[in-house]
Amino acid sequence: MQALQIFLQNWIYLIGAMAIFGIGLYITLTNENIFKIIVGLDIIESGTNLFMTAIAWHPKAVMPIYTATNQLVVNGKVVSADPLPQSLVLTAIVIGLGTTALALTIAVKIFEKYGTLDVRKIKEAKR
Amino acid sequence: MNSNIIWLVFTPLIGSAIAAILYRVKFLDRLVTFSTFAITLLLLFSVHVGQSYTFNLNFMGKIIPLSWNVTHLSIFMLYISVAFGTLLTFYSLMDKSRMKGFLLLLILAANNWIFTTNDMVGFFFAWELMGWASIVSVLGGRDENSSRHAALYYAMMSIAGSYSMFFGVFTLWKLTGSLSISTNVAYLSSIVGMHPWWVLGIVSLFFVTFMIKAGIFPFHTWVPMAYAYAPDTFTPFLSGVMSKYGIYGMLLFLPISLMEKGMPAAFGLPWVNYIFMWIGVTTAVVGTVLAFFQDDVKKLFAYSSFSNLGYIVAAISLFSSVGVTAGIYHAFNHLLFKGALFITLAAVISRTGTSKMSEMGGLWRKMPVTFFTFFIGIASAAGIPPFNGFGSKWLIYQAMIKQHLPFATVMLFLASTGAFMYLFKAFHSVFLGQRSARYDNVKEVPVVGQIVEYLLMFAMIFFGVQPGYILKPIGAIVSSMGLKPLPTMANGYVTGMFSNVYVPLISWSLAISFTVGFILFFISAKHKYVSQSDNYTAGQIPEEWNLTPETYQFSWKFYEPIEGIFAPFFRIKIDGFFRGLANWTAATSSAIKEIFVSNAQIYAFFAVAGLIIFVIAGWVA
Amino acid sequence: MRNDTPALVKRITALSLITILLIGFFLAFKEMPKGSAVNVNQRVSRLYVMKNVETATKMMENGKFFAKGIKPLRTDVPYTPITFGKSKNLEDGAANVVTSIVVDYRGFDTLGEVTVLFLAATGVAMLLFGKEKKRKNKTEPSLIMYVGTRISFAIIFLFGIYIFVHGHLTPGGGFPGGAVIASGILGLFLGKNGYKPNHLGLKVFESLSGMAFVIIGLTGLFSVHSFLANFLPTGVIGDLYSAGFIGLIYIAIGMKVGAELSAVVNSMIVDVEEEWS
Amino acid sequence: MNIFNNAALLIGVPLLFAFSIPLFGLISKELAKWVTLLTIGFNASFSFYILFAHKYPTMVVMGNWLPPFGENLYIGPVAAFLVFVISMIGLLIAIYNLWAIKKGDVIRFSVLFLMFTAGASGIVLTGDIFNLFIFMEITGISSYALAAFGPERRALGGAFKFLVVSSIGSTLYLMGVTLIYTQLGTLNIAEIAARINQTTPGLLTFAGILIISGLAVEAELFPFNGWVPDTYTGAINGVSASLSGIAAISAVYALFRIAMTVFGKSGGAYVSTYGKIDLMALIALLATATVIIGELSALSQKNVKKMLAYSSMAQMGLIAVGFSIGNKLGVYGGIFQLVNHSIAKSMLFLIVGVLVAVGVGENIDDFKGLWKRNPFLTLTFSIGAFSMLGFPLFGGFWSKFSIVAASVQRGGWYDFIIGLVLFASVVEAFYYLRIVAYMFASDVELPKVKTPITPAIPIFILAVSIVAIGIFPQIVGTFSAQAAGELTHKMSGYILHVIPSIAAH
Amino acid sequence: MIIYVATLIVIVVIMLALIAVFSKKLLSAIIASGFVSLGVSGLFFFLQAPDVAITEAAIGAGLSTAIFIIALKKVKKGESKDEE
Repeated sequence: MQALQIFLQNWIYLIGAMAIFGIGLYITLTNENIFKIIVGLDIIESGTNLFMTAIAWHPKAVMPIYTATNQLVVNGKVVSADPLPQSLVLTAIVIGLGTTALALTIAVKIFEKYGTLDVRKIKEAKR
Repeated sequence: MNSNIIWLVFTPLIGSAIAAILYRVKFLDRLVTFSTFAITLLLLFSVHVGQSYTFNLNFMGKIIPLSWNVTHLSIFMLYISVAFGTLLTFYSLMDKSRMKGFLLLLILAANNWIFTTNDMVGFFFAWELMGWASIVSVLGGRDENSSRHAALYYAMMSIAGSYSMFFGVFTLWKLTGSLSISTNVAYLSSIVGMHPWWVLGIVSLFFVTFMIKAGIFPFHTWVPMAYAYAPDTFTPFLSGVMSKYGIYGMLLFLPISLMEKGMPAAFGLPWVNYIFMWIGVTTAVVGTVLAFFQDDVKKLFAYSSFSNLGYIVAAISLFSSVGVTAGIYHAFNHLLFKGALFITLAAVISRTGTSKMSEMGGLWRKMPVTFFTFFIGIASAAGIPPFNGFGSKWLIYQAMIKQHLPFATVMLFLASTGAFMYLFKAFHSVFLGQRSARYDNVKEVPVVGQIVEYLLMFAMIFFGVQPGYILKPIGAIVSSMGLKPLPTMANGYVTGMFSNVYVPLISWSLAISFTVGFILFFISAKHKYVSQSDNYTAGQIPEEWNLTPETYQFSWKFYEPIEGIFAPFFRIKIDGFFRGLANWTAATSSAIKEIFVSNAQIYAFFAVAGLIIFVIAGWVA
Repeated sequence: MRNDTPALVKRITALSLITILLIGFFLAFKEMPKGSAVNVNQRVSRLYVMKNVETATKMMENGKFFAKGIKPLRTDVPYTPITFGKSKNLEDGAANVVTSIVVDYRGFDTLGEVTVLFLAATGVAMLLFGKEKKRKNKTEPSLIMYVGTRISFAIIFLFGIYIFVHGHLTPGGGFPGGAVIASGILGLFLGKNGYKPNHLGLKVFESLSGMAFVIIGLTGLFSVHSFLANFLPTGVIGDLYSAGFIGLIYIAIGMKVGAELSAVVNSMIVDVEEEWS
Repeated sequence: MNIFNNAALLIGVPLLFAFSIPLFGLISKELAKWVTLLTIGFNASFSFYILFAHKYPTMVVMGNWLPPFGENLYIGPVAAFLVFVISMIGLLIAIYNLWAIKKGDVIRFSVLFLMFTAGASGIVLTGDIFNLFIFMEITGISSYALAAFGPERRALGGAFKFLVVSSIGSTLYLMGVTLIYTQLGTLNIAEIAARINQTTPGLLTFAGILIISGLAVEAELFPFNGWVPDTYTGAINGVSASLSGIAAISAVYALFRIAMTVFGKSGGAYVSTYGKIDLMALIALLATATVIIGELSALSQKNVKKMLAYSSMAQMGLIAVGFSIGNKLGVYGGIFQLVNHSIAKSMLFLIVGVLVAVGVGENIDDFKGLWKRNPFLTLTFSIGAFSMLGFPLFGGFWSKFSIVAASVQRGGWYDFIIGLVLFASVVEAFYYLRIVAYMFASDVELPKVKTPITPAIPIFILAVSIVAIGIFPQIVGTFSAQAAGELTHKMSGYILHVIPSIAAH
Repeated sequence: MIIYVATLIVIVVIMLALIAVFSKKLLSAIIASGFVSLGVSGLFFFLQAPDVAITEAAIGAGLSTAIFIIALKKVKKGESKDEE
């Protein structure tokens, strides 16, 4: 059990993150529908955020917030999870939202003007 | 440190700026062009051999010295180009062709800079400036589509040429660390012994550029189109002066022309010179043969001009004292008589409105002065003694025979007889023969043009009779190149190696016999004016011959039988290679355009695929 | 790779590319400290957690921070233990270390972040600009929906404000707080067809709160000679007024994000007639 | 290390006014456009002051936390010069926009345009690797929205392609930055650059490839630049001018700041990078492919705007070749060509914009006989075209000269690279001269076309600056020489200015 | 002990992502991606990152899905409008 637990602690979050990243990329690369591509992009963003938070965690990590009961620094060594990548993820999530909102608006306008959501048909007549 | 050298470059630049501003008023623009040429000519008198000037340019993060110095060769070239330019712009004062003055002045600035510069940066800068200015001025020709096509063809060749010089300049800069021409040429000749192939590589980079500009054999295909479709008053400058830049470039690099022991000799010449001589000879022959069958008179003279270039190259590549003197002398003569021919043609075309020989004919009564200039131009181009063409051709043959190259000399003889044939065809079909009704009200060139034509006639005869005045400066050039200059006794003599010719005696005898014949012609012959249509067929015009006024003009298919002889050679198209390259580029471009398939997903695929390739490269490396 | 390559070929190539990419990632992960090997003390965030960046800066200035071979000696930067509710005027008063990084230590990122969201919202509004079209047959939400959303909006709004006011004490902050408010407003949209929020109010509110954030930064520049620097005292860690200007900034961010996201939702829900003619 | 914190206004003031433009917009649309113009004008004059009062190299510390712990903006010779160029081109395009943007949502367009320029100068200034990501997103998102603006439907298609490819790119960049953070534990560019060789080579190479690919999407290198033709052709001309003028500068700067300073090995005549493969050689390969593909696909275009799009992609390749040579002369040529390209290309796009608005079409045959119809625009177009080709008397000559000089000087298979590039630029000469030839053809009689005044001002200023640089290369040359010094010597040029005590003992 | 719960959630999230891949209807893909965000925000809780968890929940699960569905409505309405 011990070895499995250590393996899981080291790898499960990374495997999860990379799986989500891979699936998101797969959706973006193989689907014709624009909305599916944007969904793929959204899933890639979640995968990346999970990866960035995964590297900030270690098994005996503690929430990086000072509270009455929560001791972040134990005899001179920081035991909390790494707050810096978490702050980066905060920003990355909101950027993901911004990009998705803009992508959706463009998708809606494309549907309005091109009349189709198929990415292969969004092109100008080849003169 | 003579700052006048710099003024040689700046006055044309300032003049071209003024001309560009005054572009709206046609006459003012031409006046400014002419006056700038004249001022530059005056400035030239204050510049002497041996003076130099350096200007420090803060470029590429360090101080690059741009240096000018004046050698015998540059003074000679400057004088003939600026003098001819002044003459041309004086002529174009009254000419209405769409020649943009400020572009010609830009070319003049580049011209002065090329001839006097001693550093590669300046040389390349001026070369490119002259390149693009001439490309844009070729654009302004009479017939839109073909002048655009010609300009683009010329642009491609000259830009490709300047890029090969780009390479040469920087390989030299890497080797010697200095950008000045003299040090580099000295360095090249110092290491020619050790590894000749390396030197051959670099020099051929430069020689490709010069051959393109001069229109020598493999790169001559742009010449007929560019000369024919350029504006009429620009062609004289294009063919007379600009082709000499190539020759000047070759003369710069010639002193290291592998004369040293490094190279195996063939027929007493290093094999590179031997090949180069053969290239010159083939250019001469190709030019002559192709010139036979042209109907457009400007194209005909375009072919003839690059065949004369072939003569010059053949002479220079011998690199013997006679050869180089003959080459430079022929360059000067070619500038003179080709310039005269093109100026008279400009006059004829501006009067008749067409450049097709089959549509011209019998103009000599209407334009006598132009007729005489044209006649003297034709005669000197063919090399008839009293006129200036004779001396240089004679010297070229002297040089060839002295170098024991019998076969090449025979080819050159063939080329010059061919030259006489197409020159006569042009002369006869433009001026002699029957004049069609269309040109009844054709008037002579206005006074300004006539003055220019008289000057040209006088120059051709003077340098024909007294070649000494030209041979003395050429001698100085040849001795500055380390060869023994030709002994020129009195001004009249042209001395080859074996025999010398007292030219004035010959010319006087010819003049006398010519005038006697002329008088007899006037006294005896009862000639009456015969209209064009009734001389061929004695009155009737049989229907089955379906003759049209054009076909009356006997210059129509003048050399048809000869064309038959040379027909098999026409299948190998010289510019097939370049046309093939152009088609290949167009094909690849439409193939590559397919990559941008305007589908967002495929672009994402490309991005990820590119990333994967580099990840794999990361593992492999 | 043409437009019309069969889907199967595209899928297989995509799959193979992704597998190679993931193999590359996992090869890199082998060399990356993960799980128990992650040691926050080797990272700059040790100084953020222990809030002793000033001591580290003084050490660096007299050259003791970077040892030979440019090894940063982050672990032996002296620190004073921080106890919740007692240690006073630390260099950065926020109890939530993530918030202190987001707003104080790396505040410039968050300024950029707010602009990104602002630009996204402006972009969405710009592309969906036009006169509103009446849409006829749209199912009218039921009364329960209408009344329910109105009541729950008050509670959601209050909860959102709580989140970003206590940003420096409890997890969450400007962004989640604003998002909660926006979802509350989204409820209002779903509650009634053609619900029209006060456009002018939203736009002015959004701009003012954005400018508030930048003005706080500029006051930092003029008062403490450094852009986005904390110019307010940082009281006792754990109190409501303990984090200097962090509270102000998070209020500005919360309001801005709330107004912005509701504007985005508003411009997306409404049907628009483009007027390019 | 002198700290000049007031320079934070370069970012602070545009942000402040960006947020306030919707309020100004309530008063009047024109006021919104003028506010954008004046703010970019402020940025331009402030950077002019920094550049010509020689205040650089200096640093802006954010929040009173010194660099490796807090964030900083580093204003060295590169940043000062590029911010000035970006702001000047932004100012001129803003003047053009006064005239061009009348319909649609003008207020929000001016907000996005202001933040696009401020984001670009942010990329050039920032000294923190995550902050670089944020500013890339700011420029990115505003360029997606700007590219999608406009009545034509191809704008939307182009913007969507741009969005998909570059959001994948920025995700890869983020992944690479995170990987490096796990081993080095810091996000400050200077510290990462100093300690990059303390990372394990496998991770370093992989992270390097991820980051370079992420940045290569913006810098339009070969496999990543599929979006360029559609976005540039789709967007309205003011936007394509700013994309090719401003976004290009910041993208190339970001790519080579990371490739040369962060990953670069200091010392040695030519900058090469750590890790198993030399990223500079990789970029050189990509750049050559971009040049050839860009030029060849531009050759067969009949639409002038599409041709300009391909040609700007190809010129970006040429600039990347210049930088990737790695010696001082190559970087000098790269920066000089970058500035020349931005000036000339944005002018060309503005001219096409005016021509389209005034009624002349976008195709080559509509350009026939333009000289008779509008001499001013024809002349400026030819000046721009000649500068792109590198003809003397125009800016482009000097920069192309130094790039070829540097690459021949480096020798090896760089000779081969520059041979291909020169072949490609002969092709480029063909299609540019084809347009110029069409314009000067005079056998077609068409009505005269008058140039409106407001757009004529920026076009005139840009044309004059091209010729001025052509005649006096020192104007741009001195600054690019200092900038080349900073980029090629990473320790003395950048790191020791940001963290002086990093290598004290 | 908790790591097993986390592994479970990771597997659930991967299953949801696969649903998003293979779903034919767009709506199910969008809802699946919403749940992926929810699952990920749950994982953040296990990774001791409460701030990120709340933000991911509020923005990722909440607003992203909402915006997706609103946009889908506009497109769906458009499609139905064409058929009339």
